[in-house]
Amino acid sequence: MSEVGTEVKILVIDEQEVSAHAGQTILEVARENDIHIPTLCYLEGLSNVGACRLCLVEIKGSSKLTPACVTTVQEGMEVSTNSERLTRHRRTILELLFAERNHICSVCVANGHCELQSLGQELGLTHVRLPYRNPDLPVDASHERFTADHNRCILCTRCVRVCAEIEGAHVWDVMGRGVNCTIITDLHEEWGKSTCTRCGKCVQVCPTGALFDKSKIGSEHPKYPDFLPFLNMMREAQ
Amino acid sequence: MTIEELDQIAASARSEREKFEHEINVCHGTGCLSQHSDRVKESIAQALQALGKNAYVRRTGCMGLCAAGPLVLVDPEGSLYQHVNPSHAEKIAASLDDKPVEELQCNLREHFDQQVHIVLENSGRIDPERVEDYIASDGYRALLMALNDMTPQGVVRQITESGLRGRGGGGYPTGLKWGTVAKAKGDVKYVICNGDEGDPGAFMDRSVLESDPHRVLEGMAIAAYAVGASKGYIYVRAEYPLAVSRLTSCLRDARRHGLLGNNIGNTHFNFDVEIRLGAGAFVCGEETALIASIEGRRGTPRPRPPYPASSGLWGKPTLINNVETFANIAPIIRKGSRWFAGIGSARSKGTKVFALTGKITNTGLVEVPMGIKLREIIEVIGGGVPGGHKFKAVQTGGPSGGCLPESMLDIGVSYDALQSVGSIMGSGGMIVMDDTSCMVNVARFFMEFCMTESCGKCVPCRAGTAQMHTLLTRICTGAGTMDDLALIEDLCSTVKETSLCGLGQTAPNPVLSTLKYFRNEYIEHIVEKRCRAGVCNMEAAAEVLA
Amino acid sequence: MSKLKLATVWLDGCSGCHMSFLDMDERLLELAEVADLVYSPLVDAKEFPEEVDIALVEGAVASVDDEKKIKKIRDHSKTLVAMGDCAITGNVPSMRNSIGPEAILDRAYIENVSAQPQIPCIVVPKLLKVVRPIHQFVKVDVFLPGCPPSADTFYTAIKALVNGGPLDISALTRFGA
Amino acid sequence: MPVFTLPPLPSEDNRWKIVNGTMRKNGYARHALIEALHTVQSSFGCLDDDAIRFVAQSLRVPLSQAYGVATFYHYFTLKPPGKHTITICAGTACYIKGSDKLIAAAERKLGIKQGQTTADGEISLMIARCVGACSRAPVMLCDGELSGQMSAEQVQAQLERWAVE
Repeated sequence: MSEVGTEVKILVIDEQEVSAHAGQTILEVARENDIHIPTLCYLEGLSNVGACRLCLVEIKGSSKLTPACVTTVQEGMEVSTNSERLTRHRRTILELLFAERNHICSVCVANGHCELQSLGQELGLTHVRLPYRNPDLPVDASHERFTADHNRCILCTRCVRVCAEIEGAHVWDVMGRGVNCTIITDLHEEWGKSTCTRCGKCVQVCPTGALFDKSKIGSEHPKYPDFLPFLNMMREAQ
Repeated sequence: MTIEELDQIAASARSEREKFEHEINVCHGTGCLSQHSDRVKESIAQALQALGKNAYVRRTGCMGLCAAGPLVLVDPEGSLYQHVNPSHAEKIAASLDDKPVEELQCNLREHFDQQVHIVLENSGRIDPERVEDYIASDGYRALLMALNDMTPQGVVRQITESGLRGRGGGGYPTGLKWGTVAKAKGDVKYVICNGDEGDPGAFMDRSVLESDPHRVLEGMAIAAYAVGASKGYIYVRAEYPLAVSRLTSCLRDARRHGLLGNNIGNTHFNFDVEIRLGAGAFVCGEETALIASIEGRRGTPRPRPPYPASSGLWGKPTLINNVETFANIAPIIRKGSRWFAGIGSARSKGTKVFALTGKITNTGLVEVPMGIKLREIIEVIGGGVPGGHKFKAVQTGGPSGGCLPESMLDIGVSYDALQSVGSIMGSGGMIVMDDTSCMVNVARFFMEFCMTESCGKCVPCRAGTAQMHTLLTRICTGAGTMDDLALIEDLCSTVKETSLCGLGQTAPNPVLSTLKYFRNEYIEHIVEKRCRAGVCNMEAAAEVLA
Repeated sequence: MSKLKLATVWLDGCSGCHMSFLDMDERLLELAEVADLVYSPLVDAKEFPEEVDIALVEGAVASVDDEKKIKKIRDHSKTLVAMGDCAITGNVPSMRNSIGPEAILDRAYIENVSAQPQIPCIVVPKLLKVVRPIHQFVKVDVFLPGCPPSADTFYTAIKALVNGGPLDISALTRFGA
Repeated sequence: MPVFTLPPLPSEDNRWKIVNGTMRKNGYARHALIEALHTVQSSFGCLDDDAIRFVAQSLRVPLSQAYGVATFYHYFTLKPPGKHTITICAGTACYIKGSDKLIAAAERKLGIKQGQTTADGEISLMIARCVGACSRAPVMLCDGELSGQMSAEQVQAQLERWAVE
């Protein structure tokens, strides 16, 4: 969440004039005005890492693309959230994600509730041109309530952030580098033997079927990450 | 320490020297040390003693012409000896007061004549670990001048007017950066020296840190005074143990002489420096990743803004410059911004140090004025391609740079010119390739580097570099198609435009530049299944398809 | 006007897409008015015809035989439609990719077999090292994702193909649908 | 509130005192993590779970974060190195001068891949991403000592010297 000031800024998003408070991000203002910008690593209530690059937008006067989730609004800014160029890049990024690990929608518990899958449909992705990488990845079912299937992880680090920032346990983190990055619990130990508090927040914020509840079967696993702003609000109130 | 005291140290160091009729400088740079120049020094010292010669033997930093090492320079005669081994010691000792040793003489006038040494002015001339040597070469004078006679704003102005641009690769105007940090609000500020020279094929920073470490510390201290910082970090690769040990000893000496620490130069200015070791991550050359690493975290970059100048190390305003940039500071303060701006080209001032390597006769370190033609560096200073082979390309800027063909050799070396032809200045690696190099394979080599060095945070760089590497490997093994080539070009565009940091944004450059200048080699691999350099094994396709 | 020649092909898949195709039910009659089914697991033709207007291909390319077939189909078809996730992504058949064919064959024909365990090698085509979608081998004109694509998807898509009208596939279906 | 106490040293081994010294010098601040890991590696040769746990707990760094750092930096190794280590540089200058042939020769001679250690624990074969001695390319480091302008034959000869020791 960004620190919101009282000063009011006027800017243009997709040819629509909108007002915003100083300190708000482009993404926040766009959402307030029902302008849709695709995101994956962003989640309201968590810190922003700007890692998935799907929320890149064009700003008039700059040839560079700008991540909407971490860019604060400026007076008179002219933002374009949709263009042929943006769609092309967003599709390629989704292709990269689909090809990176083993995403088999038909057998996934999140089928129909998956943010990666929905974005693929939303952006008109009907196939992946890139060669699939087919990495050999483990499934950690050691936890009594949850499973981590690394084949479906997109390394958005929402689980890492929710565990560190909201639950305060910091059980999850990322190990390795580049394509070999993996989310881990503690010293790369089994989830079931880790210092996990069993709160389940990581499962709720996971955008795909990488972290899931063992009690869910078939493709009956909707996720409910909307508790985060509420938690933050209640904490501030105390 | 006052200027007078500094003068005294310099004077006594000089009079100490004058007791000797000769000085024999033995290069102790990494290249020469790997050929046991330390033993050469010992043997010469013994030989001198045996012959009763009145000469001072000094270990120095890098003399530059590594190809001819171990190097020995005899002053005041100015005789430079090459390929010296301990058995030559007696001859060299005996030659003093007589004719130089003919068979050892290195007569590469054209190699040295075209160079202008600012950053390397002391390299190979002083003992890097003797602060007295540095002081005798006007060392720390600039710092005391700045502290006593200039305001911080004045220092910033002088650096701005000199036209100095960051030598780490980006070429951001140094004075502008300093001004931003100086103006940033905050009572605690930091100065960081980026010595994480991860660019393969580059060793300028290593050489400067090993040959003249005090110069870098002085530059940092001046910067700290200018921006209002009292604490500095120097981030050095753990792979450079010699640089680390020399820096450690120099830090101790500088503190002992009151040139670091509290009340430097009897003023109210306090500044001290700590060394932080890198741990093998190219991405830590990116400033926000470097900061994360100093903070003890994974070296992953974060989106900018906020820039380190306003929110850097531990959220405080932080100035980050590269080793070579800091090494330029003291001479600019001493000799003035006009002098510096008089060297170089219109928008790139001063000199640039290049690590000249690959298929070139005179491998080593060279410092040339900006604007010099690539051809001059390669053919005159570098002595051209050896072994009767034909020049094919020169690579500048490392994994972020590009490969330039023969037809581009007449451009002048400057930030803008190199960028306009699809490469970059980079930190100063300059690798020459001849007809035995396959340009597709070279592109694949760099992509492999970027893939393994990608931090993994943002999707396009993490997965995009891996995909490009797969596709390039297909082409290098005879399994590539024209569709693959189109995909590579598509990925180049996305990775370049959407990656979070400089590593990803520039990772496609070696592919784009080889596609621009050597596209026919790609086509040959795909259509004719032929590698003209004979590097690629075109029958390996089956393995890769798996 | 003569009728369009339609073919359906079954590579490495579960035939679910064909089932879903048949789920068009009475709408199949509508299709039959404009097209003849000239080759399909559902009809008797043994050889892929010289010229086909629309070929719907189910399944991924998993064996040398699949590879040969898809190349032939491409050569003899005006419009090639990748039908369902196996043809488009590799889907379930591709789940063996990180394991490799040897280990899979071992498990199926040696480890879990009590009587005469042996890996079949006569008549059975050799498996490729990895299962790949068909567009990794040949040019595909239309992609209809889904596991399987619904009968409605088939109906809308084929109608558009036959009539040459606009076709917004993402409005109809998605991976795993 | 429980007061934070430092964990006990993992064993009697005096090297833990050196590690602890590095952390104490840095006031047990979290940012000393990489410095502490450097000390562990220079004292013990590698970072094992016990060491990472000890350092993490001493500095109050989450375990997963410490592990993430230890695996991010390629200079750190989690596996104990062999008695001898041969490191072949695969930087650009060395690559242009044929370091791939040196690597292949070493792999052939030792029967292992880069990054591995021979089964008898004698020799580790490592690849460096440029050691900054490009003017002497191709270069190798044998137990840290640098030699330049190497040939495949010289690499094999060095390995043979170690073998007969």
